[in-house]
Amino acid sequence: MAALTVRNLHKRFGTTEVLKGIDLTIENGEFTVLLGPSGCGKSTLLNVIAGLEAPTTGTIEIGDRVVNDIPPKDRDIAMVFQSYALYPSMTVRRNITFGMECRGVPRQRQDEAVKRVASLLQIDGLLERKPSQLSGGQRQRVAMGRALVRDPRLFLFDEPLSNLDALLRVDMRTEIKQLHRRISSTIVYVTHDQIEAMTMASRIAVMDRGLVQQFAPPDEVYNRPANLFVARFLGTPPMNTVRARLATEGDRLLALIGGAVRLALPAQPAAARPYVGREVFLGIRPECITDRGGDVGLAARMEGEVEISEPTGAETMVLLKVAGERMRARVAPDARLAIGQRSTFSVDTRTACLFDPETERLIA
Amino acid sequence: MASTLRASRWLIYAVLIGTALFMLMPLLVVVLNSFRTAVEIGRSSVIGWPTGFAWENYISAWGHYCIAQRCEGIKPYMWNSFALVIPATIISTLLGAIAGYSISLWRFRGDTTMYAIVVMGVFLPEQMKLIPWALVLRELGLNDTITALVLIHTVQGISFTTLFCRNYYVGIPQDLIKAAKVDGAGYFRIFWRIVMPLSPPILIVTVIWQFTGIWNDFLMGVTFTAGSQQPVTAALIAIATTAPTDVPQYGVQSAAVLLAALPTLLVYFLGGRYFLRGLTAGAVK
Amino acid sequence: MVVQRRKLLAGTAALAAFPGIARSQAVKPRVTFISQWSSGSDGAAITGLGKRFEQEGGIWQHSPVPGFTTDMMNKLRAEIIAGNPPAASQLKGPEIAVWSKIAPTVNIDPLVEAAGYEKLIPSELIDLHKPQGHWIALPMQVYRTTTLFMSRPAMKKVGVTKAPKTWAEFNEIATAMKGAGITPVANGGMRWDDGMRLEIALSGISCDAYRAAIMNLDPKAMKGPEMIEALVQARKFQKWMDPNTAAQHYSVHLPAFLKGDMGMLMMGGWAQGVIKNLGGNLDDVLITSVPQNEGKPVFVLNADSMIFWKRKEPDLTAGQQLLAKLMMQKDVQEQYSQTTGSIPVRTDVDLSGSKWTDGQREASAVLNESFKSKRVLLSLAHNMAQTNPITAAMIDVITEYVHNDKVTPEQAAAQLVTAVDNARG
Amino acid sequence: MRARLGRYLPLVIIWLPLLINAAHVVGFTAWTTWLSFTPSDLLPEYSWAGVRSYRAVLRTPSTEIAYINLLLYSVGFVGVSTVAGFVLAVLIDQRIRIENLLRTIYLYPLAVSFVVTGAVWSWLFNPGLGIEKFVRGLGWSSFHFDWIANRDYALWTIVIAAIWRGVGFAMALFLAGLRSIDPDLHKAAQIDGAGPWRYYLRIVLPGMAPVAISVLVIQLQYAIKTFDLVRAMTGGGPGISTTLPALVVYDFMFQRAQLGRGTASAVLLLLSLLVVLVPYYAYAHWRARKDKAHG
Repeated sequence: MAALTVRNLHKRFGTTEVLKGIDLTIENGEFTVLLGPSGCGKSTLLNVIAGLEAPTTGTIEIGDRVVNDIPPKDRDIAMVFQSYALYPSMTVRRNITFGMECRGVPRQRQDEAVKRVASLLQIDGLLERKPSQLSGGQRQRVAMGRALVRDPRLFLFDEPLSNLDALLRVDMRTEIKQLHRRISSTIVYVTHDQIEAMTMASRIAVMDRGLVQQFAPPDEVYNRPANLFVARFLGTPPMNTVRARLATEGDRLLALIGGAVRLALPAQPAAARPYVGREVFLGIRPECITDRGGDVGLAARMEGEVEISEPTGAETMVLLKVAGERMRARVAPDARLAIGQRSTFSVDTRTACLFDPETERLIA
Repeated sequence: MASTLRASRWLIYAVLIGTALFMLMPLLVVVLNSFRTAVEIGRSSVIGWPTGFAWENYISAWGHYCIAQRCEGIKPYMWNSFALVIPATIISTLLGAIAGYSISLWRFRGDTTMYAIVVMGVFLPEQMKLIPWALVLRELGLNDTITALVLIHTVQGISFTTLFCRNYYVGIPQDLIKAAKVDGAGYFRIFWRIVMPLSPPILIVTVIWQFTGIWNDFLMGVTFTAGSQQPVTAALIAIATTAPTDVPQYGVQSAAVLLAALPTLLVYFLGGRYFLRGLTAGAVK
Repeated sequence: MVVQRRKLLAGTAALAAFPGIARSQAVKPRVTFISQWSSGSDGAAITGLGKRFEQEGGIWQHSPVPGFTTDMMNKLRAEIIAGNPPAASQLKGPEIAVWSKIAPTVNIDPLVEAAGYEKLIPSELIDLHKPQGHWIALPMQVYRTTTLFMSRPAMKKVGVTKAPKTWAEFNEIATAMKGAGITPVANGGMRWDDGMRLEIALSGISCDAYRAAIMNLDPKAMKGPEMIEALVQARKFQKWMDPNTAAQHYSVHLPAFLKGDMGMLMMGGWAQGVIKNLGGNLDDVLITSVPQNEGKPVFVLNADSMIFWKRKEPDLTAGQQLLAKLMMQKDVQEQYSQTTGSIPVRTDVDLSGSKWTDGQREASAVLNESFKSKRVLLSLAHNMAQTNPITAAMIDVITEYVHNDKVTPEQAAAQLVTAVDNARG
Repeated sequence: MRARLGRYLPLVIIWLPLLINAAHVVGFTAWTTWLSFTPSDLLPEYSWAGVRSYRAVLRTPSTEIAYINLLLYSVGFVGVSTVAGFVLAVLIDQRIRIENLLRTIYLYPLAVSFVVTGAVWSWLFNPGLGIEKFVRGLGWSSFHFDWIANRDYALWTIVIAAIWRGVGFAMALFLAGLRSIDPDLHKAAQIDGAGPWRYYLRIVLPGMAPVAISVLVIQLQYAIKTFDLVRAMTGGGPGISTTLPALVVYDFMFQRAQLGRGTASAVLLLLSLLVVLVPYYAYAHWRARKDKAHG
């Protein structure tokens, strides 16, 4: 049984349409991340799922019931907010029990629940404090605690980690992931942080301009982006997408960039055949372009001029100019590449993607 | 460098204290006069050090001075004012808080129009409303009662309290309200448990504002109450007005003014610290 | 309460003489009364009237309204709108006629007739109180606004022994006082004071001109030579007054006046009461009529009145009858006027007793004489001559003229005409 | 069904007081406007009289004086109290030791009724009773301060009293505005070498625009409604030199008992309020949209 089903959902604010027909089916126990740039509608979608906004058209089902007309409190959900939204006038304990208080849960059950959640999140010592006396990380835990204590069918997270500093964010990420594994709950998690999405999600819904662009497991989203948007959005730095001409050389498929560079592509998928002789977008991840020749199995070569070199320690990012197109490459930190230097790079084309220039969809 | 710094520091203090003295002047005059006799004031000026402490001005103003043929001073009128100010302040503040909360945090169809109309009420001149109120009170059968004044000040006060509370509540993060909704809290529970505990700064401002405004109202008080029911401003005016056939009583008048102003001054002195904080939140939006 | 029972019986017995009241024997007469509040002698006089009413067995429920006359009228209007008018309220002059149109009043003709009252009071006053041919209101007391108070110490300084008979003489004395370092005119600078000084000047120049210009609003008279002369005289007053007196009450100057630093005060008879309240000695003051160029006395009259509003309650109607009857009684009027320094409405009161002052006797004599020679005029500044809209419009012009030297007398006279036109419009 | 009830119950509860209030605003305003076209005098009368009352009001000299006075009074009172309020706020913001005391002193006039303060100021300005007499008593016998008795200056005494009452309020709003400025701005300005003058004029003042506009609007509507103060201080005198529109309304409505004209002048007063409010609402609307566009 699906935990959450969203069908043909539209949401309009006045004349602007924020959600333009969303369809999602999320299975029980799944950790779904809604990922997208700001303004893509991901937070609105979450609010509609929570019942904080009413959809213009379309249905939302949680479990097996349509919840369109059910107020948030009766949807069997819990939510964690970006600002944590801890009630400033209440202690941590009260913050956590407020929902139960609203539902009239007996005191004793409330206390037990608090104890359970507090030890789970290691906030036992903070229960009598006010939110203003907590650090950012502690507030985050309390906000989680408030959600956990409900033991809902569906958890909704609205960019919960974006107010934390980098170190803490990594820790919390791990914790949330562990938590998910332990309580095996269903989670819908909104973020604009790709690392969070990649590390935590069982499936990512990449959103842009009110539509789900791709809904798939992280590796698929990463390796087989459904369209140019996803390709250019995901990854730091994202996939290189350059205009190329498809040609055949025997049974081999070639991509020609600016006439000068010829890259051999691994196989010749049926889908690519109609595009032979036409211009397409060729997508290559930066890590597939290296300065070491030979040691990659199926490697094509190309010559490029180094424009910028950015060592980060573990690796060095290089901006190349290849036949008039700019491409990024991820090279070994010991590669000594001077600015302006022309050099030959090898390209692993096994994971290269082709996109239709008009529909921008993935061809192969 | 250090010396110019010190000089400018002195200058700042001089300006601030100079202004403070200007601000205090009327109060000082009233305080001093309240200890002087009418004869004394007539001989010199209203500005002057009392030659002796004429406490009788206070005793007279509080309990003996004849106002409207009742020689009980302003005391009974003070109680009338309290009986009117306290309910009117509380009710109008509460209703304004609820209205401001709804307008700012719930949104509903027509809320901006409604809000604009309500705020217009802040700007209506009082004189304009006198006769309409008389007609309304007739329909309600409330003429000559303190209830009538409570009603008038509550209805009129909602304009102001709604304005300030809305402006303040707009600053409350929407996420808090969402969180509470997910937690299962309804309209009133969110108001009482989440919004109210955040409200003291603005409530202090509205309470101070309403309290002083209603306490100092004269026009409505005199017109819609009678005799022993009148608020203290009516008594003050009675002491202060000089008909062609009367003699001004500066000393008693000063004492009465001070006594009648004590509640509002106290409210200001006690609440002043918070007043500043809430004021901008309420007024600037 | 117990004490008053016997008096109650006496009171109702007296009332039984009147038809229509006999039925109300069972109820205790009660009156609800709205007046402007006054801390001075006027207030005391009303209290005295109330005490008398209670002695006669009535219940006296008085709501004095603090503030200005307008505040009292707002109160009265609110009560009328609410359908709950007081049994009686203070109201004066032509406003009695105006207000009697907005709510039913009580016809007290039988009582007035029984008292033979109409023969005893000036006809100007009668008309004001029976606007539609019936008595609905009664005057409480009469003041003369044309009273001259002269400071005896100041007179001594300039060697004057007698009061001026004409404005020329007045101006002479004033000039002499000015020369001696005395402020000649001790009046205040409030609106009504400004207006009163013009009415004093005009009535002192020509009785007929006053009647034509102020009471009948004849445009020709309003621009006539007498009016111009009066305006010139009014500006002279202003020059002789304390230059700082604007918007001030005349009583501020009374101490200086009594000392002789100020010379002459043109004020209603009520100033006597105020001087007494201030602890002043009336022997220091010469009280007489203001100058009259025609050589014949004239009396500019200001009267406080009470109007009776229709009520159904038997106790209130009984109270109204009792109050009306009391107000016409000689002894009640005597007591009232002795308290305030005014003169009784009835012209048949003997003022020779020791409780009366020379000033009151003089004023009363002038009233009697003016009554006979038809030289009683109604005060403009005290809302006796015209309704409030017209009075206010005229005083606007006068007060501006008095304080603004740029306005010439001719311009002011012309402005008066347009103001009246506009106010009626 | 229950869900719907839950959603609409709050609406009912908040609408009720708001509706009553809105009805009083709209109803009273409409009623006043209607009466201004009737021949009402002592009591309302509901027959049509056209613009007769307006013509009469506009022909009355006190109307013209009142509006000229209002202009001078508004400029004087609002201008000075806003500027002085800002200066005081800046000075108080210099880490002054007795800040709390000063703030309370500047604010207390708000607590006292205009009727009372008007009376006290009229004593003080009264040459025979107040400052002039006092200074002369000190030995400076030629000292002159008789503005209140002089028809050309009397209005300014009212301006002074109004400033006395309003400056603390302006100061409070500005001070709170100053306190909400990011302290880093001050550091940045110091590093840029901006002195205190430049800092306040170039950086703080532009940031205070919303506060300044609130102050201006609040003070202006106070100015337009000013009534008690004048009534208690000068009664509109000397002559009618200090009358203001609200006094004219009161005068017609109650003193002269000409409701038609009184309501007509009240409508004029409301229109003059709109002159202030409409630009303000437009500005607020514009700012809200700008904020939304940026958020």
